[in-house]
Amino acid sequence: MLELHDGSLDVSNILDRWYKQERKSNYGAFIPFVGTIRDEDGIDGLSFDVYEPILESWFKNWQEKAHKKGAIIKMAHSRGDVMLHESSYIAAVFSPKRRVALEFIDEFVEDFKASAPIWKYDLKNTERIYAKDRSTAIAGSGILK
Amino acid sequence: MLELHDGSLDVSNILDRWYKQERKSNYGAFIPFVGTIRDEDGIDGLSFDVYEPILESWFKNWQEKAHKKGAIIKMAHSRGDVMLHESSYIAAVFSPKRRVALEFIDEFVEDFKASAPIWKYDLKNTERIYAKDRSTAIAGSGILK
Amino acid sequence: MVRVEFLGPINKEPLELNISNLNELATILQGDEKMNQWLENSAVAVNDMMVSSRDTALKNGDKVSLLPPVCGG
Amino acid sequence: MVRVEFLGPINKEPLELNISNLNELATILQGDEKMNQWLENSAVAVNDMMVSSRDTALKNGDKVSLLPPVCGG
Repeated sequence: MLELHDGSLDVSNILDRWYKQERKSNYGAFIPFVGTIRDEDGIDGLSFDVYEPILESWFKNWQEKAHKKGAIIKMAHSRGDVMLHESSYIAAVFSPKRRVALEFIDEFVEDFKASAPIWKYDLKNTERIYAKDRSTAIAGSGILK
Repeated sequence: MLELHDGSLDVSNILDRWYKQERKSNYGAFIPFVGTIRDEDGIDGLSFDVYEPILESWFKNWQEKAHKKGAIIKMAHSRGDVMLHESSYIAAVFSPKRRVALEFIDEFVEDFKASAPIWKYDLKNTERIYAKDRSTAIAGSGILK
Repeated sequence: MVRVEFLGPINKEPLELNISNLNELATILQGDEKMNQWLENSAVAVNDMMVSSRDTALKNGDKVSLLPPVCGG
Repeated sequence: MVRVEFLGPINKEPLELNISNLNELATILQGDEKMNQWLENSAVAVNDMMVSSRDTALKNGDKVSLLPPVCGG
């Protein structure tokens, strides 16, 4: 399941909902990763652009990888502005055993950072500034150079 | 913070409470691990004995390791009986950056499994049977042999 | 016609071009000075599938997307 | 006197013994047939601190705990 929300995520509500969706599915391990906006570099918050068609196919590919290990993943992300100390990202793995869950959440979150078609902007004094220095070129970039 | 609860954990309540405790503490990553009782081997549930004095010193040692990386950990565990599809264990790491949190939750959960003074019993037809085959001798065991 | 979309921070209006492969698109975009900073670090999708070769053929109605460096989370 | 406690599944009443180190405790417990299965896989704590040597000295009022194999979570 992939959810996009306008603005910040209601973390407690999402974790509660996901846990209850799967609590009878016989998964022994549930590991969410929650990303929250840190107060740094004088920002007021962050803002996100999301390109849904490719995000969905990227996510579907990971869901298939999870299924092969008997696991499932869920993900929620914000669109638009998210202010300091609010959360913009939750990814979660459910699996029968802990090792698969611990390894999968790490691989998933890292590939999310490197590949998911989402762009981040710093919000500073009403400006929206592309976070170029913290962004990563997707593997295979530069073919039009 | 280390919490022991009689019977199963109220996962939604605990995650909500921990998230809200730390949401203004400027941690960018929050990773809980939730362990839930699986329906397997015909059990009705599991039961736990906990030896608190050594669990607390083991946990304090990990909390100090976490502090050195700018992170904190929280843990909740059940005492006594926990039935199928209920949860008995939550561990969580909060850290400024994701890599520390992803690595720490893995190390912490693995050492918890290998070292924390907690004993597990299968509940089967009103019997409480020590889960010997799934248990691990603590490092340094056998000095009285 | 092929529609070319510039995602995220590139901040450029879509183009409608009469091209038959990505080589022709590369030539056109290399002539746009504002695009220089993006060509070297952008990935390319055709009809929302990532592509890895500039020889990728294009046909009428295709959509090409340029994806600059990402940072979700 | 030294108090010896058997944790978790060992299911044995605590002992009060007049001993001055873990070697003496080992000798006593090795004579208890029911303890054989536990001695080889149990860890030992003195006053709730894990110890790694059988030469550990004991004094009046100390508490020794035997910790059999664990499985939390």
